[in-house]
Amino acid sequence: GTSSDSGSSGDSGGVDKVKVGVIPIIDVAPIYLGQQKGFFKNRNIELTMESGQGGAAIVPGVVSGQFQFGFSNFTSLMIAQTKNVPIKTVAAGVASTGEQGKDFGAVVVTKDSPIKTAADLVGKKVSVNTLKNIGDTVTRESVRKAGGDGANVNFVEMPFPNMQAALEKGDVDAAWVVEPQLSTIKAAGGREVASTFVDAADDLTVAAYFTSTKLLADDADLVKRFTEAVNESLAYADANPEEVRTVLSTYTKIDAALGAKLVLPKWPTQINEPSVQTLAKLGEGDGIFSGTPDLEKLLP
Amino acid sequence: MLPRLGLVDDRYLPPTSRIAAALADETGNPQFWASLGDTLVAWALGLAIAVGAGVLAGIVIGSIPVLRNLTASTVEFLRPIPSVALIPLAVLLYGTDIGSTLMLVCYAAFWQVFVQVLYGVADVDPVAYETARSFRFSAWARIRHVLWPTALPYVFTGVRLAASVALVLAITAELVIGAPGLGKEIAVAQASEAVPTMYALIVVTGILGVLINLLARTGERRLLAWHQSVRGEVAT
Amino acid sequence: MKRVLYVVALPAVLFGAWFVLSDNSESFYSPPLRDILTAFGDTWSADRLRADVVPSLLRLFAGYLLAAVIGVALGVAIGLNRRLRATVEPVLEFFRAIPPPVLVPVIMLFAGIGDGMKVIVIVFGCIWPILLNTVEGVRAVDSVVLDTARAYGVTGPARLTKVILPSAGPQIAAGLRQALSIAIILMVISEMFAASNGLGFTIVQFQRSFAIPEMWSGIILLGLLGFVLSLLFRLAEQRALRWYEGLRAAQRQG
Amino acid sequence: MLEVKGLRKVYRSGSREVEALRDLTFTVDNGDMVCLVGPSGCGKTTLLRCISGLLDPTGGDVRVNGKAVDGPPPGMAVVFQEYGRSLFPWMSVRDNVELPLKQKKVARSRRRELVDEALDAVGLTGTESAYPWQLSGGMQQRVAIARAVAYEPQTLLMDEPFAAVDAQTRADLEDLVRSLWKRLNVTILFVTHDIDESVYLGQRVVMLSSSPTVVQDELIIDLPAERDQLHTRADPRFVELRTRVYEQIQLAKKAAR
Amino acid sequence: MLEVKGLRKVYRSGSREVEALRDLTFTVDNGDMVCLVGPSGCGKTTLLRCISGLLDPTGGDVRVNGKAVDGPPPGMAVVFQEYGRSLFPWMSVRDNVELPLKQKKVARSRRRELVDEALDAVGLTGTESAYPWQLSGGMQQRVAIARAVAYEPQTLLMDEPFAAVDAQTRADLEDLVRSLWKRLNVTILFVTHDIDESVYLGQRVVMLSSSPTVVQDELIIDLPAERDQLHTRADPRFVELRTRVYEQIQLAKKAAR
Ligand SMILES: Nc1ncnc2c1ncn2[C@@H]1O[C@H](COP(=O)(O)OP(=O)(O)OP(=O)(O)O)[C@@H](O)[C@H]1O
Ligand SMILES: Nc1ncnc2c1ncn2[C@@H]1O[C@H](COP(=O)(O)OP(=O)(O)OP(=O)(O)O)[C@@H](O)[C@H]1O
Ligand SMILES: [Mg+2]
Ligand SMILES: [Mg+2]
Repeated sequence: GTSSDSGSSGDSGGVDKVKVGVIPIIDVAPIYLGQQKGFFKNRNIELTMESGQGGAAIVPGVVSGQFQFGFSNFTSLMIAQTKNVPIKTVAAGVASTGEQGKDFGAVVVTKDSPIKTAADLVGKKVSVNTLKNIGDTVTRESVRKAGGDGANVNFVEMPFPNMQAALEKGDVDAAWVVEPQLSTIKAAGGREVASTFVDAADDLTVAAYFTSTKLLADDADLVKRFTEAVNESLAYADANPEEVRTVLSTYTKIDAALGAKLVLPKWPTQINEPSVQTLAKLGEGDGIFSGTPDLEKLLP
Repeated sequence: MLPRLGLVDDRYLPPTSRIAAALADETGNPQFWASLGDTLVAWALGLAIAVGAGVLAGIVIGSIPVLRNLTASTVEFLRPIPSVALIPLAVLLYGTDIGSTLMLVCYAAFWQVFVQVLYGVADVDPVAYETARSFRFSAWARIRHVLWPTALPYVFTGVRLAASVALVLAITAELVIGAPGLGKEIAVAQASEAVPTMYALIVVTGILGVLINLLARTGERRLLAWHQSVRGEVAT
Repeated sequence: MKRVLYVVALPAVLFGAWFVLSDNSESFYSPPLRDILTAFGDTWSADRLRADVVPSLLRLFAGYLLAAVIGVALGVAIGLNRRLRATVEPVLEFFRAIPPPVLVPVIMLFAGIGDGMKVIVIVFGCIWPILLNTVEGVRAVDSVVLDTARAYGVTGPARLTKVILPSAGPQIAAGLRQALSIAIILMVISEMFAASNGLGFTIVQFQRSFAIPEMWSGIILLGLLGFVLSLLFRLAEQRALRWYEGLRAAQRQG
Repeated sequence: MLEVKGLRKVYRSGSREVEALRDLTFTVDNGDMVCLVGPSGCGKTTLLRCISGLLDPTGGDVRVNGKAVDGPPPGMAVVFQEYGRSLFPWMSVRDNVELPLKQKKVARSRRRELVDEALDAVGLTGTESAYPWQLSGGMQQRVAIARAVAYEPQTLLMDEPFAAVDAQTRADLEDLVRSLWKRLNVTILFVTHDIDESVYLGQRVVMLSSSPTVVQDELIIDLPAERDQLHTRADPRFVELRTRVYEQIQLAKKAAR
Repeated sequence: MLEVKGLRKVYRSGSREVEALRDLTFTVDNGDMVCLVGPSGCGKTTLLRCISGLLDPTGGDVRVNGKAVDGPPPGMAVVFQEYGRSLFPWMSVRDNVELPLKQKKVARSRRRELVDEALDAVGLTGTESAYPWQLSGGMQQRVAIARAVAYEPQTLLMDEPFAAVDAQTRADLEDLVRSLWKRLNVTILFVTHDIDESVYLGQRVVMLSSSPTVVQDELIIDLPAERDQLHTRADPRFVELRTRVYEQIQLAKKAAR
């Protein structure tokens, strides 16, 4: 086998079995949609999705060859890269909409909170899903852009689903959330104070699909076919938001009413390199990386 | 006991009726049954392995003082290492299939049984043990007829502890790693803001626990009719 | 001397084997022990210990002690009363089967995100072995012993402290001991949520940032912590159960 | 006054059913010393446990000073046949003897005195700090006796209390019980399987039949109140009485066969 | 042949140190029946446990048929003083008696026979399926005896085996032991605190002093081999011998005081 004992290759009838580690959230809707539409089958790829909680769980799977591909946000990928984890991105994952107030991730506060702008977050408690990751970086940048001291924000870690309660109980002053929680909170009267992905960089590419350098060396053709299929899926998803909303119900438990209101992200097929560079610089400035991420090595 | 959950009602802690409705919904969902099956398989398999290994190791190590002394420090070192901290290792070895869940379940449940058996073996009545020795029981017979019955109540406690720890770990592993099973469903529900569904699934795990305990208690009443703790309840 | 040898012999061998076997390890996730040990020295400076290990330990102790008190008290009540046992047991089993990580969000609703929440998580997880063992231990008190106590009017608190608890002591100790390591595990789990310091938090942070040798060093530290705590526990146990150890040892040593 | 009326006890467990006591009626006046003899397994221990309120009878009545027994009556001490298991292994000999006194709220200094006296009386001075399981069988039994003696009970139930001690100690203990009885005017019900002992000790001997158990016979021991090991046992009346008891027990056993 | 030479046993636990046996020397020939008497706590149980290889002596030698004992020798059965705890509570009476036979690999049918015989001999027919804790004290003790009897040992050690049974049963059991001894030519070492019993049963009585323990005296019982409860006990020689033993024990106790 080229990459692992349990998975890929084994050209049984020319079809490659491929496992992809994903986080079961909106961001990966295109790949599910693409699977439905047969974009992968067309390229002789039999796709199985395996879910994992965040990059920390998916990266090891990809490196060890349990998954052939994975999905992770760029900050996590860059952290891994600075530790010389042998991975490389193969396709764009998801990107910010680029529109203030209409993005899929934001910092929110309660209706009657004294916090009006991002600058007011200075010295306050803000919840993020993972400390020292993309959440704090982009929030700090929003604060800086609004004229505050970005270094002086206190982050607390908690799972997204808990943020609304914590916010309303006053455990935290603000919450950095993504969809579907963002819509839920807003519907309950929450107020958005910063569209963090938009503030961080123009058309920020938030996440990407990646693989191990080993697979890339061993089976470049498979990687190429996978990239093509993903790109086709991304394009299709971007063009057909209604189908995206439908496919959500197949792998998440988001109910139809909520699904219809969600702000969908953008799914460009190109990784926006300058935006990733900006993200890298921001992360470095905030001391998230132990070195400078080598984007040459990470990006395709 | 379900109404108790409904006492504090909020959007985050929905009333029982909505949880029940979500539960009913889930029972109509084949995906749910598949997940339940996956979880139960991982649980049963992991538990069986852990109990087997725990009892064996407990009796061997517990009845041989030298071994007991030699391993004590290592056991204490390994025991508190959270199974959760082993997740990377598990993923590395088994990816996200049932294998990783199984490994974590075994690891966590093993200690529960093992420690109980150690204490059980230490509890053998010296007079009973000497009786067996004086009749020149073979080592095996001493274990079979004296050590084992004495340790049995402890084993039962161990198994009951292990059964729920195994369930807890099966679900946690699925939750964190994303291996197929109830835990994964909970994670998905959680991430999807499907709060009643999440609670419905949690309730299912609770009910599983109750059933498992019932099973253990029945077995105990059967096998421990002679024991002080059961004796008192059977006799006048 | 011999005892020290017993304590260190096997760990020394195992660590030695690990060191040798892992020396040429290329695997990203299982680096050579040499690197891990280097990382251990670099990582766990006095400052780090104060900032991360001390708060963890405080939460651990608080949770463990609370669990011990509640577990033994409840266990005695349940063990002594058959009817109570019949009614309460299913409820307890229900909660026992719910994984603490799933419960964390629920607990957060009541207890917020501070230390209180973490202590509750620890209590919730490690109370079970104590409770179960206490129940079983209390149920198994020798009938002649109970009769004697009754006949001599040893009732009320004295019955509890002088008869029931000592008699169930060995089994309660088994439960307390198991709970100790579970408490450590839950300390880590609780620090995975809404924490900003602590040993568990640090380890998870290392894991997420792919600082693998550091993560392993954290796991080793956890092991060491568990070992030291269990040593302390053993000392306490030996004091409290002197009669029992003597009883069993005296007739076994020959 | 101790009244046992129509006492019946059936042990039930699963399918096994044992009628340990069928119909027992007798009384013991306050300050009496009554010995109870009967074949092994006839229900003596069961009877004692019913009287001490540790076991609920299946039928019939037990009254102590006119009050129906439904739990251990105050001022009653019991020496159990299973002496080994009735001592608390987690307490030293001293603590074992002292605990009931503490429960009775006896002052510390008096407690000390009582414990020391009792241990001395049973010949166990010097073992105060040992644990019960460090003692020989006979010594354990004497600890159990010392515990009852130190308690200064109004009613004392003893279930084969001298089974594990040697002949000489046994004689000493018999005299101890008699002197205690006289000094404190205790009501004593004494189970034994030693016929000589029952005659030597008692004012009256109650003989039980073998299972299903009833009172086979009662015998007043009309020996002088002042007894001593040498002369009393040599007394022809003593020999006569013991033969009577012996015959009755023979009869009881025969009936059963 | 059973040889005990210079046997010494000191119990140490923490700061407490008890010299249970100081210096014991005696032998029991094959096929002999020797009774052991001595004051309570003098070390009889300790001695038996050393002989049966369950306890390592502090000094001296125990040999069975010329072989130093370092574990229970084959063909030896022990009846423990703590009969209650020596029965396995998780097994029925039948299983308790049968298990050692299984261990000895006795065939099933023969096992059945032996168990039934033994239980019948101790008067326990009908309780086969009961658990030990459902029996009276005396019945439990008889189960322990039945277990040893059914085992058909070459050497039999008995530690106050009749302490908990009534006089009549005791007499029956005494005769049972004697007939067993004669029939199977067993070597028996019999601990008792009943002086009459020791004289009635033994070919020889070994008297131990009280602690620190040595052999105080040995006495050959020159009564006819055919003994029965009525005549033997009435024999003037019997009375003479029992008085001898009694005096020696008195002496032993006095020396200790
Ligand atoms: N817990 C029990 N369950 C069932 N049967 C019992 C129980 N306890 C005693 N018995 C039965 O009751 C009968 C009387 O027992 P008990 O212990 O009262 O006899 P005893 O007169 O004290 O005999 P001994 O002199 O041998 O001690 C026996 O046949 C015994 O088997
Ligand atoms: N495990 C032990 N630890 C310490 N001392 C012990 C232990 N077992 C026995 N002894 C002591 O050894 C001495 C002899 O005890 P042993 O049981 O051999 O006496 P015994 O002759 O059998 O007495 P009895 O007739 O009362 O049964 C006693 O003083 C006792 O206190
Ligand atoms: Mg009795
Ligand atoms: Mg003895």
